[in-house]
Amino acid sequence: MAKKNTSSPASPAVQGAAAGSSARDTAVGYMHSMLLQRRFEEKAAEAYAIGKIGGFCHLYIGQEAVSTGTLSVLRSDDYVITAYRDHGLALVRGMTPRTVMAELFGRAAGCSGGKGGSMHLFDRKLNFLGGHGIVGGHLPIATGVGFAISYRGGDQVCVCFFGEAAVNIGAFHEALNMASLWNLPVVFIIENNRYGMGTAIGRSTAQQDVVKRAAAYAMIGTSIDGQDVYGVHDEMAAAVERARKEHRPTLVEVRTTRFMGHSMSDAASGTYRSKQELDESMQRDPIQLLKKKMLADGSLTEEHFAKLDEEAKVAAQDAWDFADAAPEPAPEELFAHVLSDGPTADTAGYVEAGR
Amino acid sequence: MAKKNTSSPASPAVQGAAAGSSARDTAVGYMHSMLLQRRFEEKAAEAYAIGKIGGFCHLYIGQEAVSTGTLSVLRSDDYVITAYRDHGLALVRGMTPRTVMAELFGRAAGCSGGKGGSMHLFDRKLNFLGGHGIVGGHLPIATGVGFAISYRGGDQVCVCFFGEAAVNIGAFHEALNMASLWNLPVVFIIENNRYGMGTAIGRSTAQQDVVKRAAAYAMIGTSIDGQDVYGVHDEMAAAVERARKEHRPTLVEVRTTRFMGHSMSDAASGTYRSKQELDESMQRDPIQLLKKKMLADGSLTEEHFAKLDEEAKVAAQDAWDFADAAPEPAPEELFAHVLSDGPTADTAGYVEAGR
Amino acid sequence: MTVMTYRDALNQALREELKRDDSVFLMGEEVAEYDGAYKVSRGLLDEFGPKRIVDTPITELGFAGVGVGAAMVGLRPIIEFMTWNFALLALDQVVNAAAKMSYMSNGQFPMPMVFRGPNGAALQLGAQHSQAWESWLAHIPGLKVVTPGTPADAKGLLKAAIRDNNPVIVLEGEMLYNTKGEVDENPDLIVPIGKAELKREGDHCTIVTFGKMVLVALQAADQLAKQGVNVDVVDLRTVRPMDVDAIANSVAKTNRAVVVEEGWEVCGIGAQVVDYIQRECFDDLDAPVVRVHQADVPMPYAKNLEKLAKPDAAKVIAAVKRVMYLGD
Amino acid sequence: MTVMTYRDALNQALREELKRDDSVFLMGEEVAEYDGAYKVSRGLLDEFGPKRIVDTPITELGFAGVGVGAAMVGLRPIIEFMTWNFALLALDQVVNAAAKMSYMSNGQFPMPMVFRGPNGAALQLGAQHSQAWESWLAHIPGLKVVTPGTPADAKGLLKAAIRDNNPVIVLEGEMLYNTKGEVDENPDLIVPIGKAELKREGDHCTIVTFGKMVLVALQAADQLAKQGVNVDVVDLRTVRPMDVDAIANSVAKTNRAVVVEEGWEVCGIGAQVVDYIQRECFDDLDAPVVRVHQADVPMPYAKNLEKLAKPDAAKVIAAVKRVMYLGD
Ligand SMILES: Cc1ncc(C[n+]2csc(CCOP(=O)(O)OP(=O)(O)O)c2C)c(N)n1
Ligand SMILES: Cc1ncc(C[n+]2csc(CCOP(=O)(O)OP(=O)(O)O)c2C)c(N)n1
Ligand SMILES: [Mg+2]
Ligand SMILES: [Mg+2]
Repeated sequence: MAKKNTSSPASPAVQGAAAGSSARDTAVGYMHSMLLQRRFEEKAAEAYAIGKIGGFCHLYIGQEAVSTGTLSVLRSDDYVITAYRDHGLALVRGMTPRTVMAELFGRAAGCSGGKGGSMHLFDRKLNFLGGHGIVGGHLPIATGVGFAISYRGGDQVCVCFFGEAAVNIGAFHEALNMASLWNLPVVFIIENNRYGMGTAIGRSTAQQDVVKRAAAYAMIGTSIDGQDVYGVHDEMAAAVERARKEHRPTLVEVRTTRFMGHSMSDAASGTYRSKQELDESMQRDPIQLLKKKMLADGSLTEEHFAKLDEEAKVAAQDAWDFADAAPEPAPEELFAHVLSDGPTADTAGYVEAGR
Repeated sequence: MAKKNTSSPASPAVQGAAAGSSARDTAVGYMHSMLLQRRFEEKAAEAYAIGKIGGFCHLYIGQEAVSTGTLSVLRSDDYVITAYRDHGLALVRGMTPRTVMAELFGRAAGCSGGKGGSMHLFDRKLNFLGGHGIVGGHLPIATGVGFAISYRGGDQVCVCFFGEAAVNIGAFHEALNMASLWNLPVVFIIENNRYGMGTAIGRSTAQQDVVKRAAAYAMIGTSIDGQDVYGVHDEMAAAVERARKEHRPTLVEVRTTRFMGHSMSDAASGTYRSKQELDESMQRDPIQLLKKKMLADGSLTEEHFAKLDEEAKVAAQDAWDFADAAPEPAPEELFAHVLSDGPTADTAGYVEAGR
Repeated sequence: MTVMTYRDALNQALREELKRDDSVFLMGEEVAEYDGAYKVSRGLLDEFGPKRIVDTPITELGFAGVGVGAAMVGLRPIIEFMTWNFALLALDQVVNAAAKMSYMSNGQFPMPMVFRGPNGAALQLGAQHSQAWESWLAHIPGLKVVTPGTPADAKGLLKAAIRDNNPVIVLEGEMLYNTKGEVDENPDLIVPIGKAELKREGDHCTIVTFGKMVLVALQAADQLAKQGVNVDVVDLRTVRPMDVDAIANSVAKTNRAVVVEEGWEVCGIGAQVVDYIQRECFDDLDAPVVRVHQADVPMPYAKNLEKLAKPDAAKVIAAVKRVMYLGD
Repeated sequence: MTVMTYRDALNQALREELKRDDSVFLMGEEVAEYDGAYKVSRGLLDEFGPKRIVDTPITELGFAGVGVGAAMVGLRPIIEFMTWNFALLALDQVVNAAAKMSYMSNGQFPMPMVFRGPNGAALQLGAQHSQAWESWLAHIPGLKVVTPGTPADAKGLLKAAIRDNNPVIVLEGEMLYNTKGEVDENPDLIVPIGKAELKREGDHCTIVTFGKMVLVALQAADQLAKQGVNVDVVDLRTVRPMDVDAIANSVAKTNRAVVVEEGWEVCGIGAQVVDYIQRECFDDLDAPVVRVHQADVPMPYAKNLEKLAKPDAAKVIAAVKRVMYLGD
């Protein structure tokens, strides 16, 4: 368990937002953070297309203000947990683009040694608790992290991200009831991008008013615009404070849009959502919204933006180059870490090829 | 599937309540129904104490107005499903005391051939769908029955009973969301006796206001006194009507008390609830409340009550005598009905004793 | 006979049975408007409408239970799990409700229903998305479990499953959906549940397998044949109830057996096959049976590790050589 | 050494480990104020308080996940399932989270936790309350699974489980809680996970068993001894990882084996034991291994049918005679 450490910035990617920094630095930090996610994932998409990344790959593009706005509020000893759409959160929390990309490439230098993959990014030192693939499965885990904080009398907070389609599954219900009943410091964040794969929220969810859903657990529920990084920051600051000081969980709905398909295997629009709907949503690109605001208030110039963007692209390319050159896991890794006390997996029954 | 049949009474036990009967007949019918449950279960407790009934045995004593009041509203082609605390509901729905007692005794003449036991009473002809042992497990099944009704365009209703402690489990959440989303004719009935085994509701459930819980599924929620059979009848009539005509589910909380322990293996009071609390609750015995009302309005005399009570006792004793004399299932029954198309269970690997 | 993909064969089976019997319906995540996550239900919404092709919320336990309830009152649900990985959440309904309802109601409530979807690993989907559940499901009395390995078996077994009056588990393979084979278009044909098929004949050794591993075993058999080793490939097709006679007949002939499965070793299907073999063919066996299965680890993501973890033709060949006491 | 019940042995193990390490806590339904549904946690609330002995709502999936989360950040949860029947609802957390977290995080998040509770049938609890899950759990890499059959093993294995840095499944027996035996009160003693124990020695046949069936096997052994048949009773104690050497050593001596388990046949623990035996002792075996297990049916309620369904000493004796080619 990481030691309490309030002085170090929450994450390199959002360091501009650390307490005491100027409003301009904060804004630049946000921009940097969102651009890094965007350019990193564009590279990941490219790598996926040519087969350098395999399996499922769920991009976060369009939702970057949620990760940036939320994690900028956290201390380094707080905990972050999310579902499979986890690249953005991992980067904002402070994983290097290299270690994330290496994981996507399935290399030993990846944050999970190449064994986790896109959906299972982990970093113990950053209290980044994954990357989970079963819809709703990590919500009780978040409640458990809250339980442990409370058990130890700590004042950390666990923030838990999931999609709007996860609210219908039993684990959501069980996790929220316990978190409220036991007064645990957890912030449950619905990233409502209105679709769970191809299913629009109205076709899966009888009650869409988040306040009423939260009330079923005697919990406070709020709903905010997820494209405005400042709005996200402010509301999350309140929810995190409520968790840290009052030990009360909150259910926060963040209204956002994924600009891509559900994963790399489906189109962004066409079948289940119209191109028009998507185009309209993309008018509210969180990066463009922040850029406009910063240009207007003079905290950014086009040149500075171009420079930041270029930096992000360079970091993404560097991550690719690193990952591409990194070695695959050694074959013995197959049986390592099944159990924590050594290679006690049953290898006796394993028939190797060619012997 | 039973054919639609609105003319036959819902159940012999509550036939007095059939449409068109006089107010007095209705009241007498209720009394008969509740007394039968009470005396039957007292006998069952006796049989359990001397080992004629095995396993778990969860008595319904104290909650009889819920079954009587609710099922008196139903048509014979409606469906009833419940948890393990199912004796009362089975009797009110029209199973004979003999067939229920024989099931508790584990005899072939039991409603489930002796294979189900106390927790698994079934009667296809009465559309009595069990008797289920996993808390919350039958709620999605009720939603499925509602789905089938709607699929066929029928106007039946499925009523589903469960305890207040079941509201915290995932299956509750999933079942109610789908029932509301798809406009299914299901009435979800929380029999709130305030305890799930030894756990008082306040120690398990963050939100106790049923209206707020129902709102999480955009469903109507109501809360009623479960000791007053008339009140139960009237509210259930409304909920059943809403399901039948408007195809909308309802979540109804019925506030009641179990006068006994959770099952035959624990005391009624002492550890998790005080004797005083129980004694107070028992002041509101549904049978006594009805009796008082009937005596007051002249629809019952003490003599008539004594006669009804005696009838119930006789029926319970007759059930015992029948069950006690009934044969056990034949040994071949062991492998019967594992599959519906004959004894295709794998018997090859079965080592018989002494061969 | 027409050549079609495994996916289309399943689609055809669904379409024919939906047409034949209007108490049949298909329910699951993304089965309707999205045409199925793996497009198995493509076009069915258009043909049969939203009453019979039903999209659900992400609530595996819940909609499995909806299927049980609908089956209790006489419908014939086909419950699709987007993948069997997620069905783990629903197993209480499969095991405690579907598999036991007939027995505990003394036959009053048979369960004419199907639970289906892709099972086992695809490519690089990682630990939580690469599970083969056949041995868990085969463990449960009250279920039947079929594991088609070819398009013809996919069609015939799915049709048989839908017509069966019991809960039938259909384990498909994501990696099989695009594979092709001859399929009989006669809508009355089914493949009987519980019957294995000898997919290839040879005297030297028996390979017992099922599901996705049928193609792997046939590949291995081809390569072995080139080396002069001829094997029987017994495709179980159904893992519960298992066609023990088919296994025993082959082993009585070859005196040697290899069992190949996709899943994990401990208490796998292969263990049960070994038990049947030693029980039925004790005196026939010239060598211990060797099993090929996934390495005893959660599935790793990295391509190279995943390949090491999965059974493949090379491992099957090595196993056959081992039971035949041949060098490489 | 003190004579105590299996229940008290478990209680003592919990008490000692709670005292030794304050990152250990116990969570489950009715574990605190009610002293445990089967009184295994009696008195612990009074001694350790509500922070460490925690009653939960009825949410098996949820509180299993709470345990996983707490273990991820360094606590050592003991999750009690009131019975393993209900744990079926929680298996996604056990399998997809607890068992895989270490592997998919490349060792960053070990899972020092215990899932425990009574497993298998008691008396006349019917189909939904009488399940033995050992073979399902043993199937899963990333778990350890222990199945104590005596008070001493109950204490020693539970202590070992709590100290282990991996998710350990402890399968207890409701029917065992009142059984008595000698237990060492030394709080430093543990029974190592993965080691079988020869509970009785004999040359004629090996009985391999575990958990509740240990007593049944010993009973059978007693009766057989009176008839001049002397058997080894190998108590596996841990079914994953399994002590294959202990099995093989015994079978090498006796040349015959019977495997006795409480659960169902198909892909049961016995199947895996048979596989190990034929693999390790192929040339030693004088007869096919015979398995004794629950009849292949959901558990019936009726007393007479339940008795027929369950393995018992008479069936074990019949099986031993069968492998020895003896008449009755
Ligand atoms: C229990 C479970 N069921 C189904 C899936 C397949 N699945 C993966 S993501 C997804 C949609 C989830 O949508 P949402 O929660 O809104 O998150 P988003 O993808 O929009 O971020 C589905 C159905 C799964 N992973 N787990
Ligand atoms: C999933 C599950 N967990 C635990 C149990 C054990 N159990 C049986 S009844 C019960 C309490 C249920 O209380 P409630 O729902 O209020 O119903 P009541 O018994 O009061 O009628 C518990 C914990 C179970 N049967 N199923
Ligand atoms: Mg979404
Ligand atoms: Mg209750």
